[in-house]
Amino acid sequence: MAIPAASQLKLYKNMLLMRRFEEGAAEGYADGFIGGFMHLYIGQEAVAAGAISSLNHDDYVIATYRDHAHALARGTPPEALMAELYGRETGVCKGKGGSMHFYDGSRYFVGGYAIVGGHLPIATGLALGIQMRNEDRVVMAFLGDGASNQGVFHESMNMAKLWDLPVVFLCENNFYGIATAVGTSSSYNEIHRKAQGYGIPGRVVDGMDVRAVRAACDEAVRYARQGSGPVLLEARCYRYQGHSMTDPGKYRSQAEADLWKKRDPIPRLARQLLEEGIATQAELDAAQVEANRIVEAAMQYAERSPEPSPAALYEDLFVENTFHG
Amino acid sequence: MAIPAASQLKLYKNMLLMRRFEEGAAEGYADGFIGGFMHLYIGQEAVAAGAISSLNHDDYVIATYRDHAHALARGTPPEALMAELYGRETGVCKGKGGSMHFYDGSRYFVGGYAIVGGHLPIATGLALGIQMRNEDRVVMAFLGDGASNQGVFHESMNMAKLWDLPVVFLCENNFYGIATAVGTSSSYNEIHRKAQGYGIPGRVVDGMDVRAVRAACDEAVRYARQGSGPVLLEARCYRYQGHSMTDPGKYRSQAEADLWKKRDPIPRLARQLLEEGIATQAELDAAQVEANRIVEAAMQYAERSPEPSPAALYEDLFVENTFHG
Amino acid sequence: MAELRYFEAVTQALQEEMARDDRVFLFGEDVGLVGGTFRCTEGLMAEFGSRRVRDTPIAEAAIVGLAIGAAITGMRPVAELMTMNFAIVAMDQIVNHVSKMRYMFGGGVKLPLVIRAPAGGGTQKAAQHSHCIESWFVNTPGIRVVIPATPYDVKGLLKTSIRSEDPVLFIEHENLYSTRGEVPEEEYLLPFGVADIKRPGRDVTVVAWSRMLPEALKAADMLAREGIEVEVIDPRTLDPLDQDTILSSVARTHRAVIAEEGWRNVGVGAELAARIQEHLFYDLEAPVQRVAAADVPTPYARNLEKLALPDARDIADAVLKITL
Amino acid sequence: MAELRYFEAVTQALQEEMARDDRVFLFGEDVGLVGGTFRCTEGLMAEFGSRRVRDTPIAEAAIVGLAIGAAITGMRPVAELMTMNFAIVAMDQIVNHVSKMRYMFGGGVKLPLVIRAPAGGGTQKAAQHSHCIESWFVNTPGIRVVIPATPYDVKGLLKTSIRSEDPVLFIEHENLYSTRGEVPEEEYLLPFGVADIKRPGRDVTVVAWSRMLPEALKAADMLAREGIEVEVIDPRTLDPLDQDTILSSVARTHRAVIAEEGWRNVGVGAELAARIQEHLFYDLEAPVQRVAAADVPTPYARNLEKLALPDARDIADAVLKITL
Ligand SMILES: Cc1ncc(C[n+]2csc(CCOP(=O)(O)OP(=O)(O)O)c2C)c(N)n1
Ligand SMILES: Cc1ncc(C[n+]2csc(CCOP(=O)(O)OP(=O)(O)O)c2C)c(N)n1
Ligand SMILES: [Mg+2]
Ligand SMILES: [Mg+2]
Repeated sequence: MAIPAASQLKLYKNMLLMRRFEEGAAEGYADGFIGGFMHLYIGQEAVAAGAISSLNHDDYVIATYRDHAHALARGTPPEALMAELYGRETGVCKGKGGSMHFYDGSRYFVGGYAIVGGHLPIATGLALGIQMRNEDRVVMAFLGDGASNQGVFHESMNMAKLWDLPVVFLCENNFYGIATAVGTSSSYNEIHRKAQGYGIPGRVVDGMDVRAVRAACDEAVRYARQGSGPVLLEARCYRYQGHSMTDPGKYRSQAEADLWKKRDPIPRLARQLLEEGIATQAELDAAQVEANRIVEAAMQYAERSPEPSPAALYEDLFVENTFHG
Repeated sequence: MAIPAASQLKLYKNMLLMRRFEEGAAEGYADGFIGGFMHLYIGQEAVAAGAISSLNHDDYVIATYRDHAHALARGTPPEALMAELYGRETGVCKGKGGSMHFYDGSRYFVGGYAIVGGHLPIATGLALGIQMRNEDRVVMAFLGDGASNQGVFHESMNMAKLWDLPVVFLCENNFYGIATAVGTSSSYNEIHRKAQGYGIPGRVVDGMDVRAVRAACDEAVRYARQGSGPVLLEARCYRYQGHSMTDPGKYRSQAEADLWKKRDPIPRLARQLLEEGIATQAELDAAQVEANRIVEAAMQYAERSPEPSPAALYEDLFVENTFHG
Repeated sequence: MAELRYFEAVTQALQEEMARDDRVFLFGEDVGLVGGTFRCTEGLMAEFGSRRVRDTPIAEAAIVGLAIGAAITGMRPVAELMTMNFAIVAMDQIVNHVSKMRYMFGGGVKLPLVIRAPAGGGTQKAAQHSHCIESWFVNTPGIRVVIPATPYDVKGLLKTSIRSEDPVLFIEHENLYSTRGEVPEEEYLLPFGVADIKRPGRDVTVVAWSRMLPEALKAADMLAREGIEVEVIDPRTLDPLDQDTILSSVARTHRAVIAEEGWRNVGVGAELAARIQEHLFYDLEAPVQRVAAADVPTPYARNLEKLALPDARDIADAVLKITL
Repeated sequence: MAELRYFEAVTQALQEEMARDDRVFLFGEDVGLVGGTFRCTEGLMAEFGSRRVRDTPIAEAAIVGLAIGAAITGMRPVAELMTMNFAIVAMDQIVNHVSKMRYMFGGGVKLPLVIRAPAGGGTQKAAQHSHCIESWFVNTPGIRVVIPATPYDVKGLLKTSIRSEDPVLFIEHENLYSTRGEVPEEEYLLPFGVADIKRPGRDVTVVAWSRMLPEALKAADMLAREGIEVEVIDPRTLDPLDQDTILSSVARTHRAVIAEEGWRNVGVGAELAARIQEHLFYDLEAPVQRVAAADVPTPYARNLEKLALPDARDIADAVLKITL
């Protein structure tokens, strides 16, 4: 099933926004507006953009700490995300979450989580809830290659298949968990083949090609949505930056990085769009200008926004505080 | 490789001792000498007897709470085990462990553990220690079908293969985790095929046939010992009693139980030994008399043994108590 | 009033709430087909079907995660951990996820879920199967800790827990399941954060919960014979804690003993002792006493286990120490 | 004396013990190739090879289990948990296995292993990455809890931990790694269970550990200007706890403040307050004060995090409350 032209341009804009957003965030970090842990997604944009474009607006998306792009793909306003990074009251989590804990329930983006693998049982529970409510929804759960070695991944795969829950586990295999190469951490480099032990279909896809990701996810989502059970997808990709802002990333060779950068998903899609006459160079240029403008505005918005009030410290812990003795 | 005649008779005696020991323990429980949780192994004897007979005396064995037979197979004196069940000072753990926590370091039986799956990372660590010390040893780790769904099983399989550690994971698939049938808990009933996701060889064996178990374990142990890495064995078997002393076991049909009892490993081996002229009926009868005598003596020994002294309450917590402030 | 056993009070609360609200559903190891290891879910699968009463694999971390995810979709999950000992396997889900999500997401999510788990030792289940670790969860902000001791309190508090918009860790006790008590025929709910004075008295305040409540009441009987009138308070919920009822009792009696089954070192008793001396420094006639388990893993042998765990005699001794 | 940074003191201790005893080996996430997230294992893989300094998968439960198994075979494993937050994932291995095995096996096994993990917040790492949960492990009998605050203490105590026949949870602090302090050139070991009086004083005793030690010393400086002489005690090991040094200080000063970075509710401070009032009821001139984190998950926003976590100002305020 071909991807409609408008959708393809949207994918392009989406990836541009992701990249520009994170370039902006990196500046904000360098300027001291952003603190704590921040993990950039630059290089992997095709995965979040392609995968989330396969979903309906009310399907659930759940992600790791490397969650900026996923929230953007879901349509969360960049200014509310940037304000969150800046720790402001106007952030998506009122400044309480920060980079690793974006959340936008209104768009069924149910969070970024910082315990490697910890969100996978939650993904399974979302899918169970969907099944029990007889809803026409699926869950898309992102995880890293490193996360596939955590026990809860195994528990989640087992339960998801046992009950044929509508969840797509999308492993973003960027070949490293911090500095640890996938071959150093996983007995089986072919992560999608870990699905075999559960009777789940496992597929691999080029995570540097947004159209390939989209196609693979369309199929996986359809499978899950029709009640056939979970799917494990492995998208092979690469993060250009260090693991987090303090990581120089010396464990990877320049040659390796260069190879991957040649396959950068953004210019790649640009070439395709031009070649196939889906977009003009002017349109693509305008998209870049627009992305720059949006991020610039988001940063200004964030900077202008107030810090949380001190009273916020004790807010949002429980719904029902009246009980407190 | 055929099993020597003497070994076969020994296997027979071993299984008889296991069964009689647990019949005695059941009496001791009914009479109030034994308390807490006690899980009988009756019906599964071929697995522990066959598997452990494949090992050298200094290979490690690690087991679950259903651990009586495994300690007996290792050669731990029945009276010290019975005394442990009775909570006496002369027990293998000085009465502190009870049924679920047998331990006999001198025979490299490194314990019974009561957290389902919790011992599997320890098994992996034993194998890592062996590898680092360049020792000619293997680890045999027993687990249940239910345990194969715990996350630590997955973590252990991954690490064991990653480093090609000398460990045999022996899953005693008795088709139930308490009342939950394996099909209700595991997305893939073929437990040995869970090995696929790690690149580990997985094999299934008839756990009601001690010679088959022995043969499969001989091969698995050889493979692990020669440095080829872990193996996952699934021994299909059946426990005749309830999960623990308080479980009437109503979730299983009489017909199912009868079917399995027809394949009881003890009379089965007896028939084979007689048919093949490896033992005479008189020898087999004498073995039964001997098992009865040993267990009778063990129960008397346990009953006569003193309770731990009150001072023992604070003993055995640390090696170095001198530090205590 | 009907007399019910503690486990039957659990069943009734579950049954009524499932009948009332079809978003409520149960799952856990062996909760369905056989109705629970401690019979708490007996009959519920037959009544509500195997979708709403679901047997799970042995995978406690995932069980808790299931509850979180399902709660987000709008369900009201009640997860059973077969025993509290297995909460330790699921610690990350409980502490890093259940307890933190609402706050770290700026109030964006609510998690109306209940995790039920029976705690406790006393019947020789040995080191790995005898935990009373409520202290860790009271230490962790973001999850309610409910720990009832009587059938009446169990039923009323479990119904409230299921209707609560916030996550609740509902701690039962293995050795209370067969105890009996009066439970009204008509529906009732009990509020969180309201302690119950189980026995009034003027000489000394004993705070006790879960299996220590009957022990404290036994101790009070023993001491009454010696002319000492003990006031026994059960906080019933440790988060929220009804500090006021405890403090106003101690302000009257001037003496306090805290009794818990968990380990003494950094137990909940330490917190209560610390608070009482903070607030009532000038009212206290004697140091606050703590009665708790010996700081060793629970031994199997009957005599050692009895020495390790606190009982009525220990509570009475602690009272005597500060009243004579 | 050389001046070392805290993380360098860790490295030195590890290096010396590995050179001394070839049974000692290290493993954990990213400890090898890149020398640890906090640089604690830098250079060690190059010196000792990739067998003795091993990068592991992200699987904390198994990492702790590896240490147990390897210790049984006669090795002396030092496992690193990248941060203390991930000890929560490995809770079952630490609590149900490491801490209980020796006791439940009647002394049959010994587990000479060390689990190193940096704790703490203070740099906006938010709810899931800011834990100070030593209280749970102090509550759990069977594992030593060592929690040094200075390079000198780190080195001496880590060497002792590695040589200890018993399992040790060695808690470092993320925000102390870059702090500096004098460390002798010659070898030394520091004993467990011996608190250190970091600053003598006669007016009030402040007990503080880990990152609260420098805050307490700062508070003492501030208060000295107001004429209040604070005695600052660092217990350094919380199990075993040197209760005597603390009690004899308070017996002199008659006033005590406990400062910890963890949550207040059922923190280690509660235990210390409870013990002090138990032992020194008649010596105390004022209630024992506790300074601790607000009972909420740690918020990300800089201003809220600062409000949530205790600091020198909070300690000084608590001292003033009971000295004025
Ligand atoms: C349970 C747990 N252990 C360790 C960490 C520290 N940590 C954060 S990210 C990370 C690497 C994860 O790698 P991967 O799953 O491949 O995701 P990626 O960062 O490559 O997107 C580690 C070890 C953590 N956050 N949680
Ligand atoms: C982590 C954990 N969860 C639950 C239990 C309770 N429990 C004890 S045995 C058991 C069933 C285990 O089944 P299986 O692994 O098949 O072993 P089997 O008893 O059949 O030998 C369960 C659920 C436990 N001990 N530990
Ligand atoms: Mg990765
Ligand atoms: Mg089984």
